[in-house]
Amino acid sequence: MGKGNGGGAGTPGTRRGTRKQGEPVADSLAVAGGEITYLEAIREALFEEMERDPDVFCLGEDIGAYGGAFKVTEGLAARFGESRVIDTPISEIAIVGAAAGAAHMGLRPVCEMQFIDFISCAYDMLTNYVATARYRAFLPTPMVVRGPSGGYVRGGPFHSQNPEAAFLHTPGLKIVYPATASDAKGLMKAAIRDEDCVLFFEHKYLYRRIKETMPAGDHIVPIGKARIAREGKDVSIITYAATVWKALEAAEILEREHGLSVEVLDLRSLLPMDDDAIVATVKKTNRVLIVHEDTRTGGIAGEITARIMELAFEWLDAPVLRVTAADVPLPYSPPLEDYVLPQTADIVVAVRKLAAY
Amino acid sequence: MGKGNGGGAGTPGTRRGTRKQGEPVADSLAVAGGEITYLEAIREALFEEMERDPDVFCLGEDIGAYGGAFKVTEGLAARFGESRVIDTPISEIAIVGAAAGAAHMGLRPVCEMQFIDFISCAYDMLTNYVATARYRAFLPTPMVVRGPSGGYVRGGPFHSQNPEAAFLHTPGLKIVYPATASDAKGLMKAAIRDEDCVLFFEHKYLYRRIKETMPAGDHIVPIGKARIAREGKDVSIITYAATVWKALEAAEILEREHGLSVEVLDLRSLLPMDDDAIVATVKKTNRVLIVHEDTRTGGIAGEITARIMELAFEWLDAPVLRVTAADVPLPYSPPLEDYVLPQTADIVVAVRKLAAY
Amino acid sequence: MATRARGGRPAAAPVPAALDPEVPGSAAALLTREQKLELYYWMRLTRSLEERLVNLYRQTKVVGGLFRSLGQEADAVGSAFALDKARGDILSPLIRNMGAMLVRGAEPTEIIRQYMAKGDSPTRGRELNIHFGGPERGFIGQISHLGDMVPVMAGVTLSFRMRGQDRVGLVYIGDGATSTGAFHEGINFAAVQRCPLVVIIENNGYAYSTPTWKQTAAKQFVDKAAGYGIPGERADGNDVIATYDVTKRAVERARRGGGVTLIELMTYRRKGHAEHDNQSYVPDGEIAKWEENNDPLARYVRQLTDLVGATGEELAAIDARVLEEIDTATDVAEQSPMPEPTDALVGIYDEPKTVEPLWFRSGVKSAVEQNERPAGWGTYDG
Amino acid sequence: MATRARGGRPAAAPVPAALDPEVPGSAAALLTREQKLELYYWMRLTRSLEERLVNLYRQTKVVGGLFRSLGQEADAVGSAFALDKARGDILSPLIRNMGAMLVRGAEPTEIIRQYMAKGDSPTRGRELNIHFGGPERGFIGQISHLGDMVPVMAGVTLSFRMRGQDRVGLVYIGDGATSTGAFHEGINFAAVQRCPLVVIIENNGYAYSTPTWKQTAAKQFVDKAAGYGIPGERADGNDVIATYDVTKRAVERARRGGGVTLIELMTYRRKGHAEHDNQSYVPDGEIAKWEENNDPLARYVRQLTDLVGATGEELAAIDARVLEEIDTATDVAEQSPMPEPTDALVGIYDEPKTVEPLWFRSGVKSAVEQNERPAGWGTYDG
Ligand SMILES: Cc1ncc(C[n+]2csc(CCOP(=O)(O)OP(=O)(O)O)c2C)c(N)n1
Ligand SMILES: Cc1ncc(C[n+]2csc(CCOP(=O)(O)OP(=O)(O)O)c2C)c(N)n1
Ligand SMILES: [Mg+2]
Ligand SMILES: [Mg+2]
Repeated sequence: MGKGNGGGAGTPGTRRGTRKQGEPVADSLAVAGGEITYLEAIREALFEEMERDPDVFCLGEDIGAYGGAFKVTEGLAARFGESRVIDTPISEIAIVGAAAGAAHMGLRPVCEMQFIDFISCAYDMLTNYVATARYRAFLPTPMVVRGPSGGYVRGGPFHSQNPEAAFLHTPGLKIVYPATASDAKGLMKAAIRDEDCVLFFEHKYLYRRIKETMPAGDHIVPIGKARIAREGKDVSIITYAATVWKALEAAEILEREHGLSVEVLDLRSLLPMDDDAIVATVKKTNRVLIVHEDTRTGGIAGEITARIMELAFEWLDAPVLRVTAADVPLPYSPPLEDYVLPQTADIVVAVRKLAAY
Repeated sequence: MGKGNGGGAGTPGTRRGTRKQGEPVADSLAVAGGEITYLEAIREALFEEMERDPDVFCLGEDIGAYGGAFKVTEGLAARFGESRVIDTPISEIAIVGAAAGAAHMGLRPVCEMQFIDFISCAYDMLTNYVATARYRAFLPTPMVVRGPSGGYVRGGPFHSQNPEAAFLHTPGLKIVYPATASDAKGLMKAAIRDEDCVLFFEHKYLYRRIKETMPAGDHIVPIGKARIAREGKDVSIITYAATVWKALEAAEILEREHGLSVEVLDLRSLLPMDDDAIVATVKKTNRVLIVHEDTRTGGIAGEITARIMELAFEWLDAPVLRVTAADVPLPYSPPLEDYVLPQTADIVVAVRKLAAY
Repeated sequence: MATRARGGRPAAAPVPAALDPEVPGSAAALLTREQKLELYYWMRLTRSLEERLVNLYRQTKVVGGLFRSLGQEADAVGSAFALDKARGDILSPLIRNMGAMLVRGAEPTEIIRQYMAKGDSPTRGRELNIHFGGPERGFIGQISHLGDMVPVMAGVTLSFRMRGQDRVGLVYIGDGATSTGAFHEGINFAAVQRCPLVVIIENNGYAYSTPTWKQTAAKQFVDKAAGYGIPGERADGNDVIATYDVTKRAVERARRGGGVTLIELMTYRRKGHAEHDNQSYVPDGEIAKWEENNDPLARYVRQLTDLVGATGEELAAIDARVLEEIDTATDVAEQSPMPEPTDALVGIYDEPKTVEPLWFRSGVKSAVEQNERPAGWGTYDG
Repeated sequence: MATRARGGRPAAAPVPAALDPEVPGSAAALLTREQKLELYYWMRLTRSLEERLVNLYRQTKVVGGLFRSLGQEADAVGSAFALDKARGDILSPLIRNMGAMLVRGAEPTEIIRQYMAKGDSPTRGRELNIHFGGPERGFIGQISHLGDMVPVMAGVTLSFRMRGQDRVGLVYIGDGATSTGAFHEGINFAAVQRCPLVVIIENNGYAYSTPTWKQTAAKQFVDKAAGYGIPGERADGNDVIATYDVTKRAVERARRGGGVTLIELMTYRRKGHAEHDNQSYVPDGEIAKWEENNDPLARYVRQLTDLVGATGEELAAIDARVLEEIDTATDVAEQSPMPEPTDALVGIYDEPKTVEPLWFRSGVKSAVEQNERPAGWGTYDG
């Protein structure tokens, strides 16, 4: 897909993964210093954390010898043994529940949902059991639930979901959703070391499409801190995950074609949310567009808008606007999916409207 | 509880149910023309709809001979037989899934969740199967999922939930949450006749605490239309369910003690939401407080705020503020529950702040 | 429940008079020669249509993953054949039950269009592969979330019982999907309610890469029947006649008010979970063994020759007809248009019929027109 | 895993040397006279403490519903007694397993404080009735959502296996809760992983108002064992010795790497689901029959007299000790303070330790001080 097209998130670096399907993986740990993909960055974080801490283990469907549907856990079973990389039955309730039980006992489980869409099956266990354990029973439940999320991949209604809004109103959970390879690695390491349950959403469109050299050493990205993906002064775009790339693409177009200076704030963590960073960008540009891939109504843009209202109403020169998916189950066929999901051109339209307000 | 206290929603009419626990119910259909409770209004709607349409049936745990944990379905089995008022196993996934299958075949199932907290177990079935059926497969799925919701009853973290925010971002579902007995009846009848799946949340604090004479005839309240619970001109409170009564109580205090004229908009329907009514009240008072009982972060106030931003930003003389529960799992002990849930005094404080802005 | 007339295809099986659900062999014994040849036709159509889809997939004309039932055609076809179209029986297929859908009236054109994400596919491009259907057609489309169709079919068949209809439902579940909570709740609900439902566990040895011993510690899946208080039977799913027989007896039991039956059909998934899967996890020689000794089509050809004296010419003629039908279907499907983007906004609710387009949606048309080749975005799963 | 010393109470059971998990009676045969009297103590404590709670409930000092295990004391006590405190075994109780919690070290004071929503209750007023515990105490508190503790205990015992510990877990599940997806997924997961877990189905005839025949079509719940590939046993849950024996053998099997056992304990719920429930749905005479012929305490008194020659004085002394302990506990609990409102904001996450109070929260203190009597707000369920 060429740059500027609407079909997928605009991305720097490679368009495809580094490895063809079925090709063997020479070494699952990247050669030190080389560029690695978003997917490999997650794998590297898992490797490093399992190496560092014998209490870390993975469980999920087909994650052992097979390495998972997307091969995120490839090589882990070979390195750490199948008892630390457990192939489970198709039982999302049990995967999450068993992880919680093991976490109470001091282990640090990392659960894979084969697609994040299946986290819905464990909704009760996560929101009622896991999220409340510390509060109601003083039971620490340090665990991670991770999985491929998001659309732009022709996955249809059940392999493209963005579940963050469903968990945002559950105190006790944390939610991260990285947009870059180094954030993916650093947040995964932070999530595994966190003393509470972290939902770690991985954008599958980004898995093999972006590459980056990892920062040296024990690279940790703290949970709860946003990142300025691009500095600007006219309009702020607040976003996360794949649409960060669309926002950056739009920002380039807006600068080039319309002379607008756009700031892009990548939230990275959704719960807790970085209010300071949000307020700072509002105060800087006084105009805010929120972009997310999830459906509009009930999407997390609402919460961000409410916080801006409360914390920085006086600083707004224009209404906070939203570019989001339309309120429909995500359809599969490319023309339909492209129409429903937010595209770069939409962001351009919306930013121009805000700038002219 | 005396008026003005914080312990529960302020209510007109009776403070207690019309019937003591264990006392027999003389006739489950109210005497025509008399006042009936919120709970009886729901039961009356079920009676009338089952009488009218043989395709309507109920299913859930202990709803048959026993009449349900709160006795909402009391008398239905005796009148319509146990094959139309089905006692099910403890299987929320199956209750909702079987209802969907039956609905495809032209029946109109009404599912009871014994407490709405258990709807979380059917989260996958509702959001993935039911909500998408019409869109992805042209399968009509006319069904209702109803159950006792909400706090102020010392129910603890698992018998007090308000699940509306979890379902708000699921296109294909409808959500209603009535605050008065006549709305409860009218919305239940509308929900049963609706061609899509309606989540019908019943506030258990209101079950036996409010009474009203039902409008005569086939009383239907259309889904998607808000109701002005009190007219006012200085500040608008947008709310729904039990906190409507708290808002009304606060409005009285504000008028009496502070000379403020407060408008209270009872949303009644949360999905679809009545944008016209929201915009109208914003334009009228230019100051808005949103009140809900659910936790703050990710609660539905965010969505309402975003809509006001988009539709009526220019009309705002003050930021839209929120009075909500604190972001914690709802604790059980009275002092804790009272502290966490929004109280009348909080609304007074917030409205005064808005009025002075 | 009108039977959809299909030009050139054999008619639906007549309902045999006096089946005794308890006697193995009793149902199959009533099959006519014509019906036996028809079974061959459906199995051949299944296999050849999937082979055609593989070609289209390699040409990147398929959008997303491709799922094969190679080696499992007998189990899908034999079981679906046991339902009664005229009576309005309904089944709910899985990803490896294309054969069952064909038997019940799905058209090859529809399936190819669906796999190509065409605008005139049965879901108008909204859902993928064989996720389509409707009660009036005798099959209800699955969703991806495994297990969910079991409670749904419990409800479909509950409606049959509540209305006093003599219709029967059939739902398939994979060995892997028996581990889901939805399966458990659904089959238990149906058993208690004595719904006229047949539940078939297709034991094909794997769930994606996971062998059955990592899925359950049970010796056999049919051992689950007693825990639900329902009859259970196990049969050779690669023998189309045995599959038909065991299903038909369960169907008749259900029709007579005998409630739910659990059937375990033994078969084997010879291809990967989907086309991308290289089956690295399969022990050496296992696939070859099944291919050589236990191919359901090869076995059935031998049976047909022995049992009803089918000739090579007869079978070749069926093969030819199948290929011709598939060629036609491919041509038709390839010419089908992609969906109109704005159709995405239609039909989320009964009312309003259409969602308003979002205000910023101006520049999209051109974006849509510049799509990358769809196959490039295929996901790894169905 | 230090055993918590409890003044005046009998010490924990010593671990018998050579149990053969396959021989019924083998485990109980090793019980000492002292242990047999201890069993009586726990059952009596359970019953008397619940009776005290009924008094407090009638005085509206209990906040919310009250749940009884009248007639089920043997099943909770006998099974919990089969675990080994010194080794660090862990169980997860249900609402009717107060007896099991007492055996494992829960204090009457804690239970009364918890039922009264006191600030120094084990959950500091956050959770209700007997929803409390922690691994270090040998029992983990349940949540209301039925079935969820089965996967959780699968994980707890998975950790035992992964770390090569010889600890065992025990999880209870009601007849009704066997219908949940969580139960199914959890027991299957544990069975496949050969977790050292004992699963006890407490068949007390009802789930709220629902009799078992509306819950499952199975003849007996233990028939589910084969479907999970695990051993199953059924025993008389109103016979404390039989309950101990069957559980102890399963515990030893688990400890030796034999994986999960499913036990069905037959008992009967003599009171309603909770105190408010008038049991209108129970057939006439059913409760009386169980009360007269099958009261676990009365049965055990007879057994004790026959087996170990317990004297009336011995038992009366235990009864007196129990009442004294309960009196003391009640006095202590009644004097406990209610929680401080702002404690509600502490400990949702490890970091930050405390949530900020919401800005509008000024007038609440007084509202809280004017509370209506808490019992008035009781819900109908636990
Ligand atoms: C609830 C749920 N979890 C996970 C998946 C991902 N998934 C899709 S197919 C599959 C394997 C299914 O195996 P089986 O049930 O044996 O069916 P088969 O593919 O062998 O026909 C998995 C894990 C899913 N679709 N749904
Ligand atoms: C998932 C779920 N659904 C419904 C309920 C409501 N509920 C609480 S206890 C109960 C009955 C439980 O019966 P059973 O499992 O037999 O246990 P018993 O009360 O007989 O000990 C029900 C339906 C619940 N707690 N959780
Ligand atoms: Mg399989
Ligand atoms: Mg029970």
